[in-house]
Amino acid sequence: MIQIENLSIRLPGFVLRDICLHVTPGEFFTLLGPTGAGKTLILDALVGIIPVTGGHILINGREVTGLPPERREIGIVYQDNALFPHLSVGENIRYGLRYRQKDRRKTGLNTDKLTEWLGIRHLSERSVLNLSGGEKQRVALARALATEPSVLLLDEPLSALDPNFRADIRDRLRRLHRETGVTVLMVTHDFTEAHFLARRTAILNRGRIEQTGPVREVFQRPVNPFVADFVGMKNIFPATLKRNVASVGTLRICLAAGATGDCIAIRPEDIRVLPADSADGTENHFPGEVTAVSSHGIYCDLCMQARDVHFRAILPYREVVASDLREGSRVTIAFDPADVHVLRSQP
Amino acid sequence: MIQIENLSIRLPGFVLRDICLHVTPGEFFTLLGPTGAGKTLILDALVGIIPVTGGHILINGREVTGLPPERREIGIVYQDNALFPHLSVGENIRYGLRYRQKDRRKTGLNTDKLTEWLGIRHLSERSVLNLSGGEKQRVALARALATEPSVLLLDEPLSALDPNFRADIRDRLRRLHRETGVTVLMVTHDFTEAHFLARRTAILNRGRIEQTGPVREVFQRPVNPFVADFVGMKNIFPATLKRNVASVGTLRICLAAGATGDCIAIRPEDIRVLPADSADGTENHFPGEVTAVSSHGIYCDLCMQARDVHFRAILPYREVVASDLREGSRVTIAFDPADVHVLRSQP
Amino acid sequence: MLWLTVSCSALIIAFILLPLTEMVLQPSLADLGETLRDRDVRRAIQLSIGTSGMAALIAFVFGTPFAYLLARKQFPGKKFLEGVVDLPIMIPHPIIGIAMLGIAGRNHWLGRLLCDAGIRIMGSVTGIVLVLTFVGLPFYINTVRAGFEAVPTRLEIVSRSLGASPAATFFRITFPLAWRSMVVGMIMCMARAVSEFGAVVIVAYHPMIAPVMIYERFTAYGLKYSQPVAVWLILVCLILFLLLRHFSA
Amino acid sequence: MLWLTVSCSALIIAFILLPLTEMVLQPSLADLGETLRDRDVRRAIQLSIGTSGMAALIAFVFGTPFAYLLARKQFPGKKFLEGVVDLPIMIPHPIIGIAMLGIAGRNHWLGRLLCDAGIRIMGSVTGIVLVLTFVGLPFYINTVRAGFEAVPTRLEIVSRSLGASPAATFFRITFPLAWRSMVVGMIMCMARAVSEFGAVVIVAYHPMIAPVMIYERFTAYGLKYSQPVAVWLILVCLILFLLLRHFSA
Amino acid sequence: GPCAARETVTVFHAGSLTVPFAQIEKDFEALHPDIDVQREAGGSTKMARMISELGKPADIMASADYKVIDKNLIPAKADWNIRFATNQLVLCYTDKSRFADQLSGDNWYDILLKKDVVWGHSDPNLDPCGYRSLMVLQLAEKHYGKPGLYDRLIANRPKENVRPKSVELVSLLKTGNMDYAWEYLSVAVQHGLKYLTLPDRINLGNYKEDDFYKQASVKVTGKKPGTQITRTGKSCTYGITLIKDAPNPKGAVLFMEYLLHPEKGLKVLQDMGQPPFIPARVSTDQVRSGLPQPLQPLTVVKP
Ligand SMILES: [Mg+2]
Ligand SMILES: [Mg+2]
Ligand SMILES: [Mg+2]
Repeated sequence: MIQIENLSIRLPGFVLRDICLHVTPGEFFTLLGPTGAGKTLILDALVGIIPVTGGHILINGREVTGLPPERREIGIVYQDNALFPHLSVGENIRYGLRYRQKDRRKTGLNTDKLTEWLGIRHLSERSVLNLSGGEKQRVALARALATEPSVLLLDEPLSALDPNFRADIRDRLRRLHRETGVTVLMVTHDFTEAHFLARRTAILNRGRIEQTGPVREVFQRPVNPFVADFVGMKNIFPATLKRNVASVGTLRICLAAGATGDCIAIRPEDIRVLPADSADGTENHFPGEVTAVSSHGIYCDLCMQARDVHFRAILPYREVVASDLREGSRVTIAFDPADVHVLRSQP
Repeated sequence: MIQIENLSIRLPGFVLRDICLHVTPGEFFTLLGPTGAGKTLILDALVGIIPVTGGHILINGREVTGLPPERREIGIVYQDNALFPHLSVGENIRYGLRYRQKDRRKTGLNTDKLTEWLGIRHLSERSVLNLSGGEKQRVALARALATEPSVLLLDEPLSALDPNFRADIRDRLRRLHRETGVTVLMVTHDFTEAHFLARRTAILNRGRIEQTGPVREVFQRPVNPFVADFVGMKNIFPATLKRNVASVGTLRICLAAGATGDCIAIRPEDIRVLPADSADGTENHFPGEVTAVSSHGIYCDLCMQARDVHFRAILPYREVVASDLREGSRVTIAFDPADVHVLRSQP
Repeated sequence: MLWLTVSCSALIIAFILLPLTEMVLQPSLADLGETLRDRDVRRAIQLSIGTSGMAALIAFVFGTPFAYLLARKQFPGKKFLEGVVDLPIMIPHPIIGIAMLGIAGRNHWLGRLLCDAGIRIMGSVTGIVLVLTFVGLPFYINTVRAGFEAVPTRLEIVSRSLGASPAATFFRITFPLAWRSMVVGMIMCMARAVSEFGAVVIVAYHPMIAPVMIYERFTAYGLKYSQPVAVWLILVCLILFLLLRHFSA
Repeated sequence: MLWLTVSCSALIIAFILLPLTEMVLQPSLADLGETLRDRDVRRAIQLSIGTSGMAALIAFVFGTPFAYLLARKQFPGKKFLEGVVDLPIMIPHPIIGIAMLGIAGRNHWLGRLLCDAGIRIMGSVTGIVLVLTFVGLPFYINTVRAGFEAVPTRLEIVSRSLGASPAATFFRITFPLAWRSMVVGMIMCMARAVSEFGAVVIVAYHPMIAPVMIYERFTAYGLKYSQPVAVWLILVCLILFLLLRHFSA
Repeated sequence: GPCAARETVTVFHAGSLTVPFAQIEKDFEALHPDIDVQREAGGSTKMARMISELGKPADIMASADYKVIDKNLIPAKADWNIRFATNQLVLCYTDKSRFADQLSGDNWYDILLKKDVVWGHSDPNLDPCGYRSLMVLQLAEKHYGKPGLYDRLIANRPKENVRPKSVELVSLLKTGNMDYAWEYLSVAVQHGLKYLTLPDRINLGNYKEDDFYKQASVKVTGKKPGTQITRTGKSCTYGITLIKDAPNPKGAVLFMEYLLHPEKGLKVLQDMGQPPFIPARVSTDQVRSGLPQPLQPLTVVKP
């Protein structure tokens, strides 16, 4: 369990302000944000290597704000794995055991089980220098978990991996979390990782938390344009709202209910692309023209223009082929009023 | 135009063998492969900074195999942008002009137009040190194109960028290529980038080219399991083929036509997940059970088991919600015989 | 461009090697043998190696924590300390000797303190070791500091997060990863110390270290008698350093 | 742990600074003034600064290409060359002087060559500069080599791909990014050179550089007459180096 | 180690005594294994100053000019002075020296005047051999009747050719950095140099010519930089004394006893080309009676 209460850190050129985060026991929590948002700084404060200007950090209910790292009982895995290069795989994993011997007897989790789960048992005698990127990250995970820390901190553990190893480590992370029940705080800038792994997330921007909540909720209901953009709502328009109608350019878009705000956002996958002059019963359907089609493999990005508004939609590649959509195709752009989210750009 | 004929490079611990690549004038070509496949080595040979053991390199029909880099008329953009830190943005972009002055008059492409297109005209007087990652990469692109090289080489130009900048640079790259008509060879390990940008691609593995062809064709018709895996065909099974039936475990899978090979592969997005005990007219439908559902935001990964075979499918998130698919759901796994690809693991 | 580079490099190599090889090749084997049978020569070379080895050891003991401090911590006045560390390189050698004698005499409180403790600086092995430590320290500290800087701080953070105290972290992580630089630093420190003459000749003419003996023989007997000593000293040092470098590689 | 580190560091700082400050503070202002009015003293300090500055300049001209070679190229025997570069650090100073005289005399072909060209090494400014270059070179080359290594090779590759020749690349990219290390290297070289005594006293007793004068005054007249000269030399050097460092930062 | 346990006798001596004293040290230490003689050689004036001005601890001081002991050490640091050897100045050279094949007793000064001839001597301020070399040149001007010879010679000897002690010049001769050097006869013999002997009237080797020698005078620096004292010509006479606050007077007397013994130390000097006084001489009876007991029988009074 991690409680961060009103944490402030003042550095030359950067300020972290009033951070409050509660990670419940056994939860997998992700801290999301672009580069330079202050994510790593929060991890550093949790590890105990930078002095905090204000606020408190509690781990499992114990105040650790002033404690040195070795007395915090945390495990940490970095993007660059930070394995001890002069030790073998086994020595790396067993490194912390001598300092946490007593805890080990209690729960009975042992390194054998851990290395078994992570599929690195056979590597025990090997030097860590000759491992693949994925193996290195698994060893780093085993090392962090071997001491059975109260919490596990992950600093973009997947970012530096080749795509083929990334999925493997991601899968193992999820399984490990389920099987050990350890509390995890993961820092990343990739929202899909949060989807896959976490229940709740917080979005950090320029030293402030913009939104906290369940991953799917943040994904579906961002509170402001920054979060909306960050979670991939590519259709974000300044709008004038009057009751349940939003005016965007010369378009009038229906909302599910009256709301106040100055922006609307629509997920690109919520936009349906229908044949020209057809409709499927929704209030919001506009004739438009495809301005660009970009393939991304399985799915395609469609840019469309309806009068003076540019929409972006994501469609499975096979649908694009089936409907023969290409630059210049005339289409109907449709979306449900429930999929139109109202945001405020100023809090 | 780039012609690489039977290029061989022998290094301690690595050998590049008999590489043949033809990039036609004005083409955008991607060289794909996992880390350590030898992609950067091919770029180094094209730039002219490592001696080749055998073979020839021609640029625009001119043999350049033995020429120093300054006489090859190539532009290069690296992942880490490699901007000259002591020069301003403008000085970086104009760096090569004095050496290629004569060519400039001919075509009339000037740096003003270039910086306009790349949206960095206002940065001209700025130091390159204070730019964002995306701005830096745009300056690097402008610098490489300012001398109007015969070919433009890109070494994973998007890999080091934050996701928010990545899409921007990718879009600009595509537009630049269209507007300048320059021949581009891009190295990457990300297949979706190839989809978006390139017409043709080559897959490199351990110093050898595994497959060359149009991106969509390599994506749809990989010639061997390595390429299949690399392009994301998650269902790759060793199979015994008899006429147009493949036996995988205890399942018998119909093929569109008789073929020889020892493996079959099915794209995860080609697998349809239907309600239990239903069918949609295809020959291949098997009762199965969902073993795992992982969300990745817009789409979900489904792991399913049909008897002794594990299938993986990708479904839009909304479909998963609509069909209420979860661990343990009983389903019918269906796919068209035309979507079953026959591969040979040995060439 | 390449041609210029290579010829400049060749010139420098020749400039360094030519005088030395000429000197090493001049003495006959008979001279070399006779010199080695001279007890004073053997004693001087032993003393040179011993005192500079001692200096390297002192640099190791006291310099290692300092190098660590410089590598890891940021604090006001750090630039100044870095300057102080380099100071012994630029202080003219006779001044070093004079300055040492200045505080070693009975006229200085420190000298009286040392004297009362029975420690003599002038004309003693202690004095030689002190002077050699003074001139060798910058080489040790700068080398080891770079060695510590090459150990990623993250490794130390991870070690501490796993429960190791700062001391345990140093001995289990930092030291094993930086000890090579310490060996190299000690070699550099010893190399610098074994070459010192000007400061030592002021502090201790006797007991005679090899450079002082070489100087004495050169000025009193001429080249013929100083060269063999020089050759032996160079050979002993070379072998020692090659062994150490080999051992640490 | 921290306490140990800090006390070791304090000890080292005191060990370096105490003798020097004591020496600098002992001469009265009157003594200092009188010393400065002595034309011989002024000439010796000027000669010291001049010759070591000259050595730094020579190191810059010939050492820069060599440092670039070591930083950028891999070739068989590179380890050996690196060892050769460090050699002047470990060669005892009197041996350096002796070796230089060994090839400068008429008994050596090189000496005859120089002699016929009218170049004298013994007792000449040329000889002093040569010896100082010898002892200062490693400092210049090692510093500048590190400076070149800090310039990413990619920048040079990009420059060449844009049409710049190797020479143009060096002057437009490598040099502007590494010149600071050259200034620091020249400072280090000059600092080492200005401190040399043992090698110079053998090659040239006259003209007298400051360290030789300090040694002579100390042995012939005692502390009282050598200290003021030492203080002036240290002050002049310090000011010079601070200025240079400031200028290059 | 075993070395540290031995008592030491510190001897400061003129550079020109280095070779014989090294032999004497070896013989003496063989006889007294418990004593380590530690010698420090330099220009005599400088060595004397190191004792008188710097207070460097020493037991014995042997000077190439006994006057140095009188002027620098007595009475503060020493009480008496024993003259124990003589020497003379010669012009040393090697096969490779320029014009060596033409050198003779009649034209040496012409050769030293040649522009491309490099010749030198030791520092008159630090080493008696240095001012004695200058005295030889002054006396040569008178002896050969060539007014201005001295100044012309000095004008052809750049300051760079002056080294702190005479024996250093031997190396310069042998490496070919120098063509001619002024040395003591003993040094020339000990180092196997070729040398030109000069007439007794100018070589400072015969005390009977002291009246002629007196005409030469050289100004040298005094006790601090800038002050000057004058040295006048006198035959080369070596003096030795015991330093008053010697750390090891017992061992020092033992060594001196060995050195002054006609069959021991003085014989070594003789063998190495340096004529000793046998027996050694002191100036007055009063001085003789003030000597340590064991030394008295080894000396005679001769003013
Ligand atoms: Mg970070
Ligand atoms: Mg690469
Ligand atoms: Mg002895």
